[in-house]
Amino acid sequence: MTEQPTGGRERDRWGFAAAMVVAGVLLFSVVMGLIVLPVLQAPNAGIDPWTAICRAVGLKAGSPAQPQPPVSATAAPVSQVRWTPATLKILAAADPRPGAALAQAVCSACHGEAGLSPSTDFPHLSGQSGAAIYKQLSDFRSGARFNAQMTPVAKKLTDEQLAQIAAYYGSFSRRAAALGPRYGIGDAAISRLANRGDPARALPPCESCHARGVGGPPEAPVLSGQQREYLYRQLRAFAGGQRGNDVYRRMRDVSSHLSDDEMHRLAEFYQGLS
Amino acid sequence: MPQNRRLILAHLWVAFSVFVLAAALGVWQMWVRSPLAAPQDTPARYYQSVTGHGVSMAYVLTTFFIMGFGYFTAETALKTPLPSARWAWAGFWTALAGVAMTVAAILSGQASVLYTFYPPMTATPWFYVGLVLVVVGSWIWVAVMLVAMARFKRANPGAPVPLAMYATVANAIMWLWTTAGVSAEILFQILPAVFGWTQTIDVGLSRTLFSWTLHAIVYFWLFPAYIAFYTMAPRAAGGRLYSDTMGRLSFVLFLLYSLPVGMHHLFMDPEHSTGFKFIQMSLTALVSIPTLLTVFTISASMELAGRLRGGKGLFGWIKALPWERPMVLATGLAFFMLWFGGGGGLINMSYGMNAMVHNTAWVTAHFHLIFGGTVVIMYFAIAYEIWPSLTGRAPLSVATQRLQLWLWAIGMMVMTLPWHYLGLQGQWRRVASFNYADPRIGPWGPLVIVSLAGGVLLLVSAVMFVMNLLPRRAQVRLPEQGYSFALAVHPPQRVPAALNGFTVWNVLVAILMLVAYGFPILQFFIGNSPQAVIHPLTGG
Amino acid sequence: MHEDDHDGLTPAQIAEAMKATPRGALALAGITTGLLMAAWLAMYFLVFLPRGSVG
Amino acid sequence: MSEADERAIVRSEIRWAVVAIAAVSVIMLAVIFAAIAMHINPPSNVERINPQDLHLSAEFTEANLGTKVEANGQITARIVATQFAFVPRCVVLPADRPVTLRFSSPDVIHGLLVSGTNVNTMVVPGYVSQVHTVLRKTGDLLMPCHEYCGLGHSEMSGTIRVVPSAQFRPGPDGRVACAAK
Repeated sequence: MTEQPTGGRERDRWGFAAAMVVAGVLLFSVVMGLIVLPVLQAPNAGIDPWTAICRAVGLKAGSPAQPQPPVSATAAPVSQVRWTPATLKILAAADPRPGAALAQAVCSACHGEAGLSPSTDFPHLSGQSGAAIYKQLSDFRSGARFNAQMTPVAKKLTDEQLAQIAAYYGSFSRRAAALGPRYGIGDAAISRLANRGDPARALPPCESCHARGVGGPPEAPVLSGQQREYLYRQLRAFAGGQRGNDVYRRMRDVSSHLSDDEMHRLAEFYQGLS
Repeated sequence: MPQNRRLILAHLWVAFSVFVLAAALGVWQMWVRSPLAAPQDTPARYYQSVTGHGVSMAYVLTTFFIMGFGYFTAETALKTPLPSARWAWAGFWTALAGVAMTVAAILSGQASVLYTFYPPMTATPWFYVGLVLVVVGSWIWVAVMLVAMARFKRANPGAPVPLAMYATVANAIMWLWTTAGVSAEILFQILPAVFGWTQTIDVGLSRTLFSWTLHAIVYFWLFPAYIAFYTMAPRAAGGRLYSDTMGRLSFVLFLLYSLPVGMHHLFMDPEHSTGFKFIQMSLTALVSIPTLLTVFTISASMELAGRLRGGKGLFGWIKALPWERPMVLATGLAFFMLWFGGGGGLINMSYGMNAMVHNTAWVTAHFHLIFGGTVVIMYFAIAYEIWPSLTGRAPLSVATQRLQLWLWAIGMMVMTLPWHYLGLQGQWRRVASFNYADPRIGPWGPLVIVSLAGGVLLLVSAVMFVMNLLPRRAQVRLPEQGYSFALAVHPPQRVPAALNGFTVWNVLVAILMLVAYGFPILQFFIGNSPQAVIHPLTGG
Repeated sequence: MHEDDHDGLTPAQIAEAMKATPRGALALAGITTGLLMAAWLAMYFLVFLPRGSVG
Repeated sequence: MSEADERAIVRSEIRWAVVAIAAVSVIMLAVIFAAIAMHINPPSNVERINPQDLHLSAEFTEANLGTKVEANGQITARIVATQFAFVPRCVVLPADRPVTLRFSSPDVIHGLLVSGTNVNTMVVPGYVSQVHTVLRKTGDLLMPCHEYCGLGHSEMSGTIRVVPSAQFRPGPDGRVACAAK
């Protein structure tokens, strides 16, 4: 026990041996992975060895063993709205006070005081997510969505004004209770569809996008407490192709898998949900 | 006899209470996935539960057990009290506060992002801050372990650090390296986003940083099991450790090769090139070497024990082993499950072959066998083994301990064998409900129910484990006793300095990490690395 | 070495038991590792390669 | 204990280490063989694309998704993985011909496998994931999303419809779509 520790010489010996083994292993891995494999795989991709090595390192796109497909495409997008940090900052920084004045002047005639619409022709806006309102107003403005009343209104507004209106309606924390008659309460099958979806039709739960804080697409509107007539009309419009500003067909696909009866009952379910 | 018994027990009880709750969640999750109707089976509840199960098992059970066991090892192997019990308690309370925050975040439904986070989905800040505190608490443990070893070496110049302590410190050092990746991800990417300072996350970078942590963390969990194989099982079997040097070498190899390999979790990812995936694959292949060395060294130690007990012939020693002792039984069962889990791992790590199984139930089976099988069954055995010296009371009868261990191993096999098969059939992961009406999926139903039955056995075993440890009224107090680790056939008088410290190995780890992760991380800082907008999953 | 660490085994006992060790361990570890390799190769040739090339 | 005993122990350990290294080498050789002879790599495209603009990009715009036979004869399927569906939900591909699948995500991390094949990749926002393969079995193959992408993850599933090569008939624009069933 009192023996001196093996000295520097032995440490050197162990360290040297270990370093040699590690260096050998690293050399083999690097040479094989970055040089030998890509050079041998290059002929199958129809590329020169140098390009193959660049692909194996990650400096060029593509597999060292396979040809890259050509990209020749131009197609029109369905919505011009982009969720970029710039857009999100405009939304986050928007002042609801000028938004309130604008809403009073432009929106409240149809959408009601504080965004509670008196008519079944127009949706409630109170408590709606700001991103959802911004997205729809932008789409009305760009023509991605058309409505005889909304399109001209939206065309007159600047990006900042859209954001202010969105901020104003978004500032109501919840939709006011007692919006009118409640339907759809206790409809177990529809509640199941809304909360659990239907794997047989690859239908995700409505709630996985349309509730607050569920991590879904930023533009997904909050549905609870919305007018059933409005909800039903939108589902029909998505299914029938009259409305198509949903990015990547999310709602066109979902609504095409719903029966007319389910659309009615879902709309009633969501009106009744507060 | 360890001095800070309350400290050690506090750690172990946090670990074990969380463990039983997490086991119950696991059973419910399998019930939801099965064709049988389960209560509360909405996706929101399911992913909340998966998050709770993963966080509890992977972060709480392990970290607290390893800290508690580390303190035990330091005090019993070095035969001195901890350098600072006050710091150790500070680490405990820090980590416990972290657990409380994280659990509250998960219970509130504002953190259903699973234990691997998946940015750009984000949870409430409390979730991440809580986890950071758990890690900070564990760093205090690391410091205490390092100081304890340094003091021992200063007080005993030239003496070998006892193997159990050498291994514990190897794990502590590896843990420091390990946590660098996830800490960078949370501190520089996720927290700025969840506090609203940034709106986007570089997902490629976050996945790469998490992969830095993701493999080595498994070895962090595994170390106590290997410490038990080398320093507890041979003595429990009535023999000695075949080779002390091989033990040291194996632990050093784990330190070296469990780190530069995490990218094998990203084989199917588009943000890394074939070349660096190959490099990390060939380094991953080397991780199997210390495990294969351990298989041999522990077999030889057991053979020695069997022969000392009169076992003859090529395999007669196996029968002669005292299988009635929980530590010996657990060691045998752990190696049995390691065969399946490690075999699955060899397939997962095989480069393009990973495509056959990636993100299928096969992988779930693999890591449940390694973690739930090999690792946790040894946690059980360690607890049974050290309980008398911690509490002055023996656990409930040896027969119930054996029953509990058998139930665990059988439950684990019944649960994971169907998962392996279903994974090859394409059953994918992280799913709350399958469409069993689909003729391509329908035949999976019965097998899912079989694995659910395995899960029920596991839950029964988990409850039995805690019952075995609970204090009982009519219990005989044992005389105060210390704990003795296994001796080696040749107890080392001196060991090479390289195997008595970690300087050389840290330098080599740094070199390996530089080659394996240098460019793969650097590439996200070249040009415009794409940023994804965050998707807050913070509840309504 | 501390007194209480002694496991009661004598050098003579150990030397006797070490005569046959580690032949059994070599056999056991060899068989299990051999089976492991056989299982890996079976998965490689019977499942992985038939599923076709990827990259 | 004699020095000789200790040497015997070391000798046996070294002998075993040789066996272990040989076993691991067999695996390495098999993997290298598959890479050289069958061009099997993990899908590793390292091709960046801005996820915030994906629906405005030329390639991954809604109208450009699905299967297309390119001018040079390469068959490429472009698929977007988004919360909580693949677009398009069904993709037609011919059996026994080299095909390339290209995926991208505008939102969060997704992943996919095609059951019974080695087609498997993560779809990470910011990158185009690309898989080259030859499909052998005909029929409707499951293509589920295998990475947690939000609360609708379980219902995110698509179909790869593999048809015999003779029945794979692209339209004048080179496109092929799933017929309604």
